[in-house]
Amino acid sequence: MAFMAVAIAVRVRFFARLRELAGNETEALQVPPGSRLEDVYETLRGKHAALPLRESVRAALNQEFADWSTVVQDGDEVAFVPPVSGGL
Amino acid sequence: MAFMAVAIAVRVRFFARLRELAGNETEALQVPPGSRLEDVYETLRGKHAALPLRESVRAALNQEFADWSTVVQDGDEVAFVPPVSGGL
Amino acid sequence: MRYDVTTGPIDARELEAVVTHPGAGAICTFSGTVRDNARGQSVTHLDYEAYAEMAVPQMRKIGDEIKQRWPAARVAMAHRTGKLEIGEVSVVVSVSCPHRHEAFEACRWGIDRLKESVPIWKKEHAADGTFWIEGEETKPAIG
Amino acid sequence: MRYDVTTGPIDARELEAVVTHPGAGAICTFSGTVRDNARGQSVTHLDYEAYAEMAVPQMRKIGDEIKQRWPAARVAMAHRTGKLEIGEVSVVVSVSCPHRHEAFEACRWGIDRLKESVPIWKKEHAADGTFWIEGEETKPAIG
Repeated sequence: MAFMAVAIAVRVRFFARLRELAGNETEALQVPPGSRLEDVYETLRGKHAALPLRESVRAALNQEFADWSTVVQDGDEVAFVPPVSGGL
Repeated sequence: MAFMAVAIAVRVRFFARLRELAGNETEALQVPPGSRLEDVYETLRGKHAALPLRESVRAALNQEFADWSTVVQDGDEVAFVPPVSGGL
Repeated sequence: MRYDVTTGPIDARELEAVVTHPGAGAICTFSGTVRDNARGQSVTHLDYEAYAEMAVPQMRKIGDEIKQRWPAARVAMAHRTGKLEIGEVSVVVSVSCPHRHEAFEACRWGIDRLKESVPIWKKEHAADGTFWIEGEETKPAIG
Repeated sequence: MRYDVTTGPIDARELEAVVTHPGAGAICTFSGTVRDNARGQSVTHLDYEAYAEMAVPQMRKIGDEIKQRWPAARVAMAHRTGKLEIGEVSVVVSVSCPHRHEAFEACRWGIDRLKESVPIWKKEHAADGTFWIEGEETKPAIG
């Protein structure tokens, strides 16, 4: 019996100032199949109004930096991070 | 009573391959007043035939590198050294 | 090779012990320490936050890039997270090479890349407030 | 500032402790180690000989020159003499600065100058004989 997913589940992580603005470090999210990273982020901006515009944010997919146009898959770990500032 | 020195005393030090070629690490030497470093070295080459030509040697006077034309004074420490190779 | 994100003090000598070997003649070790000032303001302490599961692979990627550019290099890196006091070491990059100029170049390239691409963030507690540092920008912290 | 010529092992962390301070953000430490090969020959060990009474003032002069070029720098240097085995550290130069690029540049300048102007010589015990290294030249040893 064929089965058509109506939503896929991703695990969202926020870091640093984005974590503070989202009010959350980790979040489970359902999005429609075919959603891109930019769609995931805009969905989250709808829930957390304090999140900044995408221009000042980078996305990572499964622990690698990724383009905003990348399509997410069920079970992916998605992270949204500000410009990095480690080192000294 | 005026006194005219007929010789001044310098302490000579050799290092590294020059030390091996001279067969000596330290040597007391009398030279005429007005002697320059080059004169001191040539005097020493007369005593130690294995010492190389001045071109491959540097002179130091009282623990500072010095020109070959510098005149030595009584009590000076004179050193003759090969090109340095410390570090790694 | 060794790549660590750690909450404890970093021992630069341990990283040097990882990179040294009989064919190496030169080890360049860079340590970043917490300065008592920034933007003309006095700093009291820092907090570093890392996406550790991603930071360690990103460090490994930098080490692999170094070995592509300087094939004889060996590399170790560590970054500390949590609260750091003035003078404490936040990051160490150590690189060995047969010769000194390549050791300097590879080490410098390593810390430059780390500052661009490893997901770690600095929160600065200063006389004029608490700020997140984001690349070249400074933004007030909320929490 | 600290400038040493020593027959014992060099502890790079001690030199770093000398240069670190609350205004420093970056420490670059260069260590030279004894390689197991040179000129395509295997090396068994080295002897370093110093004109110590002159070498220490020459190191201090390099430190002073660094502080003229990079006024916020702090500098420490040590060179070991006597017999050194493969992998042992012969020289350490450590420089702190407020920012990283100047720390790299000042440290590299320091080791480059040391190799030009500090009266220390390397005698290489290799598979093909024993040699004094004189600048870029290799000359058979007598003693």
